[in-house]
Amino acid sequence: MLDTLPLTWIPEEDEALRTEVRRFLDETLKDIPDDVRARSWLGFDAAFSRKLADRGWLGLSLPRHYGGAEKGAFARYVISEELLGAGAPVSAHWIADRQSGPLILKYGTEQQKSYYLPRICRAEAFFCIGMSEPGSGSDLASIRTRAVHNDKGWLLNGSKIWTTNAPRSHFMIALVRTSGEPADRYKGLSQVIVDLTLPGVDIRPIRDLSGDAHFSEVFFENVQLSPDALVGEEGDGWAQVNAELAFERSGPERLYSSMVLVESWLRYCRRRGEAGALSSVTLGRIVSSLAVLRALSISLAGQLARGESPAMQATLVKDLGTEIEQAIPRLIGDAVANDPHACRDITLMRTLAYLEQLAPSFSLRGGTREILRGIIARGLGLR
Amino acid sequence: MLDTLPLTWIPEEDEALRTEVRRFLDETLKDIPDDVRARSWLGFDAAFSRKLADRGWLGLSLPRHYGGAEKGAFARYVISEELLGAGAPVSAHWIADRQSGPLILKYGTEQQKSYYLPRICRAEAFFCIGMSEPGSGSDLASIRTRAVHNDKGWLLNGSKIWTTNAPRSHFMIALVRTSGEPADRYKGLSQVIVDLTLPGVDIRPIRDLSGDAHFSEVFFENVQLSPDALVGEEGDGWAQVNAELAFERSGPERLYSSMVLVESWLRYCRRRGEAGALSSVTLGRIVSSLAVLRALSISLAGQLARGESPAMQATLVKDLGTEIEQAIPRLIGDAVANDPHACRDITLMRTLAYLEQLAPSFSLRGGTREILRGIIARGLGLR
Amino acid sequence: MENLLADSFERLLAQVSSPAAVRTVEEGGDPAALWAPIEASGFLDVLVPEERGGAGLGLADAFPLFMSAGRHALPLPFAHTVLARACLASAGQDIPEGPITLLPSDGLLWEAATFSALVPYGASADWVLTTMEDRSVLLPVAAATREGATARGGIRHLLVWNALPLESIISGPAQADIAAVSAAAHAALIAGATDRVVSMTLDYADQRTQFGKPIGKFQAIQSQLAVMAERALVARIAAGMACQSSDWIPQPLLAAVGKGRASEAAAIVADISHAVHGAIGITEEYDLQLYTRRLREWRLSGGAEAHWDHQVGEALLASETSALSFLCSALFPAARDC
Amino acid sequence: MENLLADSFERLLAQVSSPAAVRTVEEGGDPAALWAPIEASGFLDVLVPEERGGAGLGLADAFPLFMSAGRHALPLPFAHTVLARACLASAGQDIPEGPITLLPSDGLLWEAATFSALVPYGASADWVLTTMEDRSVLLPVAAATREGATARGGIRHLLVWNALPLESIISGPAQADIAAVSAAAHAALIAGATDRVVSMTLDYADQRTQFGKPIGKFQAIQSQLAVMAERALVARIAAGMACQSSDWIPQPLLAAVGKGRASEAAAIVADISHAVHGAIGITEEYDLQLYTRRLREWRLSGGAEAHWDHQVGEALLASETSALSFLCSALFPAARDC
Repeated sequence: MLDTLPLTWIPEEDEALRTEVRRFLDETLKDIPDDVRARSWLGFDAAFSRKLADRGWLGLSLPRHYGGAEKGAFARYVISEELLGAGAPVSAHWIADRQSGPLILKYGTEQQKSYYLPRICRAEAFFCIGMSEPGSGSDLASIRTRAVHNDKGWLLNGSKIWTTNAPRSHFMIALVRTSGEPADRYKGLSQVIVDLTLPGVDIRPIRDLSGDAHFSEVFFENVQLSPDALVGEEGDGWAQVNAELAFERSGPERLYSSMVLVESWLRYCRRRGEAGALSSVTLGRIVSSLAVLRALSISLAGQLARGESPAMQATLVKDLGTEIEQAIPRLIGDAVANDPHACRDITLMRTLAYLEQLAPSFSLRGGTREILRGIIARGLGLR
Repeated sequence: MLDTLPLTWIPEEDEALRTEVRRFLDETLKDIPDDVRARSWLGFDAAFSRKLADRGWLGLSLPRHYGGAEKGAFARYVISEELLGAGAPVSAHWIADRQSGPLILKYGTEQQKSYYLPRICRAEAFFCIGMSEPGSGSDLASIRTRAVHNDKGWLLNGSKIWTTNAPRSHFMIALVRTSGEPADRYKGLSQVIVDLTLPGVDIRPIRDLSGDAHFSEVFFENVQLSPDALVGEEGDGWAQVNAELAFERSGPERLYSSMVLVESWLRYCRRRGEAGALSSVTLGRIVSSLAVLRALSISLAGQLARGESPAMQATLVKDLGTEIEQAIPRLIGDAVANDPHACRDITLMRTLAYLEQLAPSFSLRGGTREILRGIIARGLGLR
Repeated sequence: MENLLADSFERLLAQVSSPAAVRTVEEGGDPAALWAPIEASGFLDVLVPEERGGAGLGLADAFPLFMSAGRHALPLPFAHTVLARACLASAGQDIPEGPITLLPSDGLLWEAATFSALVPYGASADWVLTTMEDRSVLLPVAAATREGATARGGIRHLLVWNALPLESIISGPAQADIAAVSAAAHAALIAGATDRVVSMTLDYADQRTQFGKPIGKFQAIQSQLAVMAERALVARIAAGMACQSSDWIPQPLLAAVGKGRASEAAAIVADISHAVHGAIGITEEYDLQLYTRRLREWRLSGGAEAHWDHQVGEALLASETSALSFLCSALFPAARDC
Repeated sequence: MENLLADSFERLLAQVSSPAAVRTVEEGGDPAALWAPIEASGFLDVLVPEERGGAGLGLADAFPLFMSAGRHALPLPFAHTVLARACLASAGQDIPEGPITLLPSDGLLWEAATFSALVPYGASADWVLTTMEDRSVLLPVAAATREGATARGGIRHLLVWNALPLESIISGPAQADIAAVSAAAHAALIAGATDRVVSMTLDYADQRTQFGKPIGKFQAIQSQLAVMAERALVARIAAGMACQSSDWIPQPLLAAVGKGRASEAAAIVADISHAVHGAIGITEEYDLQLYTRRLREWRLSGGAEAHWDHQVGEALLASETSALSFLCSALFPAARDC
């Protein structure tokens, strides 16, 4: 198990992107306070996404004739790190760029590719993902939303919940039942692209505890999809989704959710001059943990780029990543409160409070920790 | 659930015992180094136990006519705290004093009481407990050792493992099957007193990783027990054992397993003069945690003394106690190694290393953590 | 009698500090409607001596009331006001109307010609009781500018006074270590909120079905729920120790133990409750977040676990007793009749 | 080529550093029998330049060998000797026979007219390589009194020299920060031992039956095993980063990350392995304790997690870069060809 994750280096030409991206972000984001930046990949800014597209930083790995840059996986890795580390508002294009684009490239028809991919690269097509349903939670096999084949294509009925960015996205890629019954579990599930402007689609935002409305519940009532709404093979939806999950579980998204807070607190410590032993230890623990996970994540990115499927290792990294992402607000809170009346940095305090509140959600994306540990146990040969 | 644990105070007359016991221990143990004291309730010293008996400190709660002092539960609590805190070698009499004596008083016949109890009070009868069997582990219902009723009493065959102090004890109270089959689970189990000098008893010590041989495997081959070997009712063994467990799980034994190390390290920090923030925080965390658990443990002792059965709360306290007992060597190790080359206190280092090695065993006594958490979950109404 | 008192206050808060009322105040609504019935109830004077018109009870009697305030996520400084009024009464001073919050002396920073402080309940208090140079001082919040120092719904604010109104200075000596008093109050609030969060989470685990059975039947969830219940128990007892005093002033070391352990429990209980609840728990409309948000805020208020553990550790190092002896004397409340 | 090398050393240790051989040395037996085949194998000179008769490899190549030493709980300072020989060779000095251990300069205390040090492998080393006033110094263990500084079976000893033999002073400048060198070695040893402990524990969980099924089927045990595997992975990668150098000297900050994270993992992996094993795991005759005991000792040797995390935190505070930039440059090894 452990032998399969060699240290991997980001190629120099991709690494070289970093300076340029950093300069762009320093300039573009300079007026955004940390407590807003802390939203990062929940932050929606279509204009910002278009600026990235203008610079050729979306759809990097897609072929040139679809508008991409035909770069390797590490170019996107570098850009993602810089975007997330800076807390850039990336959520408009994030799913399209990271998941939907590659999915369509891999499984889509030529028609789907030439329609969607250029739009994704130009930040004109934003995507959301429809997985969970009311009552399904982690148990995706219990999906009840159904697309029935008819003479005009597919007739969609049902609903999805916890969909990020639905009201501001153009398309949803939904995992739905195209055959069989919930009792058939994972058999009979397929992925379909839903144009969210179609009649019968009703989107109701869900406010989260921080007051934002990133989530939605999306209802489908006799939504008529065209025949080419289906992505990939009918009935292969579960396998396709799982192939995506390995990417989702090990990318830089799984390390940097609390990074804006780390930076904010680091600047505060430097301004104070004398951080104290507890703060130094805490800071060292956080960045050491992140350094190791980053090395793991880069190694996995290399394996994925070579077409390997390190699903178990990706799951280990995701579980470890969630642990440190969730621990960071707790640890920094304890360190800041160690000198309970010293801090007058309202922005730091707000960033801290926001991430304390939001941190529980970090273990919702990509599977709860129980689900992940079950996968790991299987990977270890235990069931 | 939480309303049932009021703060409870140890009565003044019992608290008053503390000074006397402490003076006795200061004098008696003064030449024993910390790394030996760290064994505490694994430390065997029959002469020491007899000294305690001479002072009337064994069988404190037993009736006077059996040699006891007829004191309340808190007298024993105070003495136990002082013995464990000082790392006194109490294991010779410990089980007889804490478990076997009260058990015989509660369930025994008059004949059993007048035979065993005075001997326990005089430190002349040491007891061990036979529970686990090879292969049974936490699953006590799978017990196979069997006592068959015959015309001379009970014929015992089978074996017990992980028995503490068997070679140096006079008697074992064993949980054995007197009727039914392992498939009957807890039905048909009984407690019997086994005179360990009887023919057919074979004791093989098991060395532990620290080199001590506290554990044994005990084999019974056609051991003929007298009719009055049975304690309590035939078939009630499981219920009787569980009543004992509430005591075992919440006593001071569940807080102070690492206490000698805390004291040793505290003295080291004082000698060094400047402990450093990390050490102060660690020390405060340890004693704060212990202070709260001690309050809980005293509250439970009060409830048990009043005849209540706070089994679930006792389990919560045991699980919390194990957590801090096991955390202490880890925390102190990190704190001592923070200044990695400063410590020349060999005794402290040996005490630390001994407890690091032994700490895993703290969650073996009284049920593994998984077993305990299952009990807690049931207590919370979850199964 | 304490039970009658506690039950009666619990009933009052169940009625007035409803989730809807809490949300109103959190969103900037006028807290007066919520404060009025509390002020009218007379509970604010439980610790004020009888000769000054109060109930003359001790902190231990007020503990269950403070827990109720936590259990209902009351966004107003009830516990703080009760303690402030006791403090003012014992200094022989007049007691103003309105909610009063507490601030330790080192909480007020003089910098760039202004006084500033991060104040718990800064969002809803009318007054801040603090000490300056050994004098009790009551600062009017109305004279300060205020700015939220937490995320949405937080009640800790940064208050900045450009000048301190001289008439606010109380001419009496400081009565107690406000840091310890405030720590005891926060510990009790945390104990109350963890109690609520635990029961919400147990209910949810029983009702929510996944993979064909209630999630509370899964061993991994049960293990987490057990840890949560353990920590809630620790918070409860630790807070009870902090508030174990026959007058209104807690024993400072016990307040340190209480706030340290309750703070640690607050984070653990909040984290587990959300892990068990999943996505529903972080929605605005579900009530869990009202209590977990407060838990996190109270954890940090006036110092979290490292701060208070440090105090306890330093006290033990400075003492000349063994750790066991320290446990048995310094870290256990004096007998109940004291 | 590294794999050939590593496989060959792994086979050698599997043969000579058997549990029985480890026990013999731990119980005070002569380590010479165990050392001889290792010395004869030539592996001690993998980092010595070719012109001095060594293999001229880099630390990254030696990393799997160090892991093997950990995996087999080798009670002799193999990794330390390899590094010490590289150090002596690079200073142009003679290399003595026998096992050499490493001691950072601040490890040697001058007090009451003696030099003393807590020395890893003090039980089995012939020499201690340290630095004094910027000079490399090789101290003969035979000239010291020694006393075990751990519990039974421990190999860290307190060595006390009443006088230092002058002939031991090497006339060359110090070659590297021995604290960092030693930290990298210990991190690799921990990675090797955690690897062994994880596989023993997984095997046990598969074989041991309770309540009618293998304990590895229980969700609570699976969760623990997952955490154990995660931490072992962290130790492995962290140690690999610490040893990622083309010469024999690790990058100090990466050595700090490696030792800090490996130390944290050591305690967690050891604790979980014992929790899963239950009583059998703490018996003398079961081999698990050979590895977990070493894990605990290596964790503390030269500083555990707090010590090294502190170094990393201070370095970041002292730098002028963002945390992300620090992660991408200072906390990642230079490209493989460096």
